[in-house]
Amino acid sequence: MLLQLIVSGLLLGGIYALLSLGLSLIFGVSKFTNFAHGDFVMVGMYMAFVSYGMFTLTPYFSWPLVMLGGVGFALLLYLVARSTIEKSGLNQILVTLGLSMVLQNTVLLFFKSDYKSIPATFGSSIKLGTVFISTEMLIAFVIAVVITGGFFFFIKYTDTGRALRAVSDDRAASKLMGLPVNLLDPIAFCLGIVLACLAGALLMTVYPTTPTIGSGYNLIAWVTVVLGGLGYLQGALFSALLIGICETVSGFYLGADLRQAVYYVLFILVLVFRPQGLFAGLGMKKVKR
Amino acid sequence: MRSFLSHKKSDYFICAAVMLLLSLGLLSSNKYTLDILITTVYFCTIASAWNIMCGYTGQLSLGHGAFLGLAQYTSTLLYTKMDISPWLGMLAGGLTAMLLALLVGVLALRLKGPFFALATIALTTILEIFAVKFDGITGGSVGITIPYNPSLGNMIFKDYQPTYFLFLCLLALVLLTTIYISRSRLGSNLVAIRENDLTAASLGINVFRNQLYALMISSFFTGVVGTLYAQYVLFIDPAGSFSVIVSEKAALISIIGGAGTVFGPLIGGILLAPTEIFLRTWLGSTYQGAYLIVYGVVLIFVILTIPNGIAGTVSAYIRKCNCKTEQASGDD
Amino acid sequence: MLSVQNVTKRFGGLAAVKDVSFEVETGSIVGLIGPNGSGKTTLFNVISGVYPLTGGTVTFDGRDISSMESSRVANLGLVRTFQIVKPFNELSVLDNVVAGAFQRCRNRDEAEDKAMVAMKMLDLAQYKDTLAKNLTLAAKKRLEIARILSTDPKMIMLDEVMGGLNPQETEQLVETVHRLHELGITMLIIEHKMKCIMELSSKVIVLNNGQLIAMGTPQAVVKDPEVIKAYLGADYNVESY
Amino acid sequence: MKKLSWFLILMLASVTVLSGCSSSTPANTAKPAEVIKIGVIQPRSGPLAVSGEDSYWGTKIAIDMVNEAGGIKGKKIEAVVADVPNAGAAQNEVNRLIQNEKVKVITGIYGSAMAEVAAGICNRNEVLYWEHISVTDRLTKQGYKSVFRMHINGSLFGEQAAQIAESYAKKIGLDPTKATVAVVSENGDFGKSIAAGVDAYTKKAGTKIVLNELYDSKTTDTSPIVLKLKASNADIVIATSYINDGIDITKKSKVLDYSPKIFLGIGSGYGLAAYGKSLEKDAEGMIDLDPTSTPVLKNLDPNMAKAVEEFQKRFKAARGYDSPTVGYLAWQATWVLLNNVIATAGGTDNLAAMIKAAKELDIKVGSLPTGAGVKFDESGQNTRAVISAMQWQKGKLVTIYPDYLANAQGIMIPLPAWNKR
Repeated sequence: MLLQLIVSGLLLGGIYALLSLGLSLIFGVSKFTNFAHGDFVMVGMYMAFVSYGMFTLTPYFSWPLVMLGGVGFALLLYLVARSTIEKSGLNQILVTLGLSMVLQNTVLLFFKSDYKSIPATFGSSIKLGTVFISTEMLIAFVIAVVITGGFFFFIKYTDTGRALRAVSDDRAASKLMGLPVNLLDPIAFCLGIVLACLAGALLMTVYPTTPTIGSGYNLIAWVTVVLGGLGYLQGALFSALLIGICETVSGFYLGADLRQAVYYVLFILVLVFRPQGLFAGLGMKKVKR
Repeated sequence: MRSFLSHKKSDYFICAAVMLLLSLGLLSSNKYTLDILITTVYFCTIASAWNIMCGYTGQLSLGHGAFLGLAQYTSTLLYTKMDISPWLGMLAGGLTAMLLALLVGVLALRLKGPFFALATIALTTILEIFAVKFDGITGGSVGITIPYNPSLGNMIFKDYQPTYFLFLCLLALVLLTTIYISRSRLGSNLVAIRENDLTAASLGINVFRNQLYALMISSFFTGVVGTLYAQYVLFIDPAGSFSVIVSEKAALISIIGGAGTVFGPLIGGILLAPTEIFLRTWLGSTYQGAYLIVYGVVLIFVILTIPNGIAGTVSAYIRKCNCKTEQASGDD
Repeated sequence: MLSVQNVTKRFGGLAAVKDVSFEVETGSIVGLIGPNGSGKTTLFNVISGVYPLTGGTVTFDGRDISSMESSRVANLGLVRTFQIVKPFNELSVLDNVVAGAFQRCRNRDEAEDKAMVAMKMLDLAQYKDTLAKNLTLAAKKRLEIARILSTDPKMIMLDEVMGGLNPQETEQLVETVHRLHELGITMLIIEHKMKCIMELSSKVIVLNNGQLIAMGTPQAVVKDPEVIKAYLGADYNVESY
Repeated sequence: MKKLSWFLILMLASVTVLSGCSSSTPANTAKPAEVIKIGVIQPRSGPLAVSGEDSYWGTKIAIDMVNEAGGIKGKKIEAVVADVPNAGAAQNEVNRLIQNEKVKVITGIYGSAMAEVAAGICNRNEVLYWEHISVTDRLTKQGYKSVFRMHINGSLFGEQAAQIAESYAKKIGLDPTKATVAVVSENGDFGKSIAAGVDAYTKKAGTKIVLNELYDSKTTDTSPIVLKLKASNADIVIATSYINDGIDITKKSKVLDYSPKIFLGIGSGYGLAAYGKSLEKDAEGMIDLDPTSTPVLKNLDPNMAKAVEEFQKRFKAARGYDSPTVGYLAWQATWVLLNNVIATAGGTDNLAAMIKAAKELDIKVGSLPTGAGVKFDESGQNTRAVISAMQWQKGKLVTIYPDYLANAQGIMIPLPAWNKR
């Protein structure tokens, strides 16, 4: 049973990783606090839904459209929030809270509040020993892993990626070194939001969506980022998996109505007693701020 | 500029004038009008209480719902289970909220910016989950209906005027406290902390302790006004009491009105609370959620263009005028 | 008044201040010089409690303040300015100074009076209602001093208050420091402008690479070969006026 | 500061004027006795808006139909609609409807918090409150005089659900006293009141409950719940869910290869069109307990059948899909309210007459599209509200229980393993 729980949790965590990586990147590079991150996941879900409705494209095929839309929304966020970058973090929170309200309710206006879902493409599962693995979740997980891998490759081995890491490491110094920080900000925003939207598209294969679904994902993303250590991209990855497992295991052993409480308590404890994150100092290379 | 530090006694005059004007509402007996006024004053009060902590020290709390809810549950349970008058329950509610604030403060006040905000959101959610879980005490997600037994001792009234009067008294109390704090050492310290905590500490200001005081005062008033509201609506449930939305609204109102000013939350509340009701009535039934879009856009607009809010901008304008006349006479 | 004994501060493996000891006698003005990165500001931060120290002890006015928080250190009467000015930007000049004055008074009128005294001493009275962010750099530096002055300090530590000022402004500020000294305030001053240090201080301490390399009268110190080597070894940046 | 104070005073004055205006205008426009005003409250924004909107259309279509048939005694019905997404809004809007719009009857609402607040205010102001969806027991247990609920309450719902479970258990040869039952419910008031009802009934019947689990309906991944069900190895599962979690529980059941002998879903989680749409053939054979949303028209009185048919057409035109249960509940409640209560009382002006008309209602079970009848008990609870078992068959919901409502035979009882479906 435990093994089953861990496997289910890992699969879930894989998708969480996508949303938290994006958040972590934006926070690292632009020092921008995005409280509307979950709403971009929601937007991603709706984009996947619309592509299915209009062209019967499942999210496995509509991702280019979702990415394109994600870039659009990233630029919208960037335009709205640009003037608050490098300024008061408080204003960033408030602006994104405002944006979150606008996004949620605009979607509500156009799509109404019904649950939107698309039919499962496979809907079956694979049995490995005593463990069942959902095909949908597995595919989503594999895609998430591939995207995450691609993302890390990009961050590590391309010039833009290196520049992003440098800015994340020390923004002021990077500016002095002549890095085009003003150009890197929108790039980080685009990457981050596109990741969130893709996560949304993948989630769409598994869960239905409503306009208000983003708030939950927003908190999960933040919890993950904080547990992983701010700006530690690998940390975000590990803690996403951890949160996934924590959700299923505590849901089973403690009661399904308490599992959110479990990781929120964990979150507060980590914030207060180990603000550097759970994995800091475990030989992890930091892409820290 | 944020004119939180008021030096003038005129604040008391403005406060009195506002209260007098608001109390004109007591002449009405239309429950809808009174409900709008009550809702307005309720949000003014919550926003003012929120402002004491967040407007002053710049720590964004999105967890005032936790204080509000805890106080509401305290007073309601005392009343429905042990038959203790809400008048005492109100105080008890305020005090439990304050105790929670003490705990939260000790744990979370060293956090800054988004992390304090996140921790407070998480706290609110945890409390909501517990309120649902321990249904033996709290009645669970179904909530608690407060039986309608109008009497002064029960703080339940047939008409809305007495309730409105109580709300007005509370608002006045919070405003006076704010004015008092703004002239006191605490206020000066808090604003210094908001501007730069390192410098503040170097002057001898204990950052942590001052913020803790502010949080406790703020949560006390939040709790008290919450219990009064519970006695007005006669119903509480976890989703409504431990709501992040309430905190967000308090923040929104304060910031649009002018966070860190005495009258900002008041202006914000008077503008936004009735607007929300009217927008919901006009747009709500035809365009779902349209009023929230308006809200969001206004919030973004205010933050980007007049981050000091209405009161902050107006008083900066006044200051500018005064400065001009001064500069005309003086050198430099 | 202030006694620093074997103070060491490490950041990770790097020692920013190594085994530094000195005394500041009551009523004196002591200069603290050294090339950039020699650990002067770190030493200030350690003494004033911004950073916890790694080793050694600091005593002020007979009390051990080694592990005290900066606000308590300030409450004991030891306050400091910052190298990069940190005024409360959105507050008026008066409110800035009142924030300091309030540490010693209970009510606002009293605090304002106290603040006005400090502001007059530093020529800030006419900017009373100006927002701190709108002041010139020179006025901001004076504001920093006025603010700490209004806390009734026994000793103040000034971190490059003359830096970036023109000669005339510098001269005025030196004047002011003299006046403060006459009020009986002990001082520890970091300064790059050698002329000011020579003029003001009775004793000079020289740091290099976090270590104390020379201590003595200003005249003796500038002739010290160790000191000259240190300054020449680094960029020669002792401003000569 | 002086300017600031003027500014404040000006603003205040304008607000006073504004609220004054809003309270005075309706008084001018209200044309007495020409229309009958009815307050309609539903959550049309916020998290409950999905079903709130469906309910709203149910009510609206009923009112439209009555109006087109000439209204009541020649007077048209005017619906005064209010969006009530939370308890605070309920306080505000119900007061507006009563004070400014002068309505004497209010009907609603999906969401128990709002129902409780609304019912309290209506009762205090001597306004008839006609509840058609909310199931919390407490609503009719406060001694309210003018509050009626057409829909079943939570504990009766649970009881009937347990009864249905029992009858199916018998059908497949399980001894009710030996069969094991697992109850999982969303932890909102809906799930909790039903869980309590199931619990009470099974205790009486001697059935053993081996798992009684609550969960948060906002939960994204339900695999721990399904694993718990699997571990409990119960014969019968009664699950109360909203849509997201309902769909996911079914999906995860398939993924984890879990099929109990009998699975009874309760609530929108298993009955909404979205359920069938997103599960497609996996929905086949799943049972939803709710008042039926597939009425058998030939069993109804011909006039009623015609009206229901008309309603179905209009609802589909308005919303784009067949009416879910809440739509029928709202429609029939409003239909009865207008045709049987207000019409009998001769309008809405006399509360006592309306209460009397309501209390005297005696409509037999099976007369309304969901199979309900109407007979209120002392507290104002309809004792003839019934639930039925519906099953997904070939992508559509059909009613399989009770027999007088059934339009199809139950299939796949007991549930076969997933690979044999």
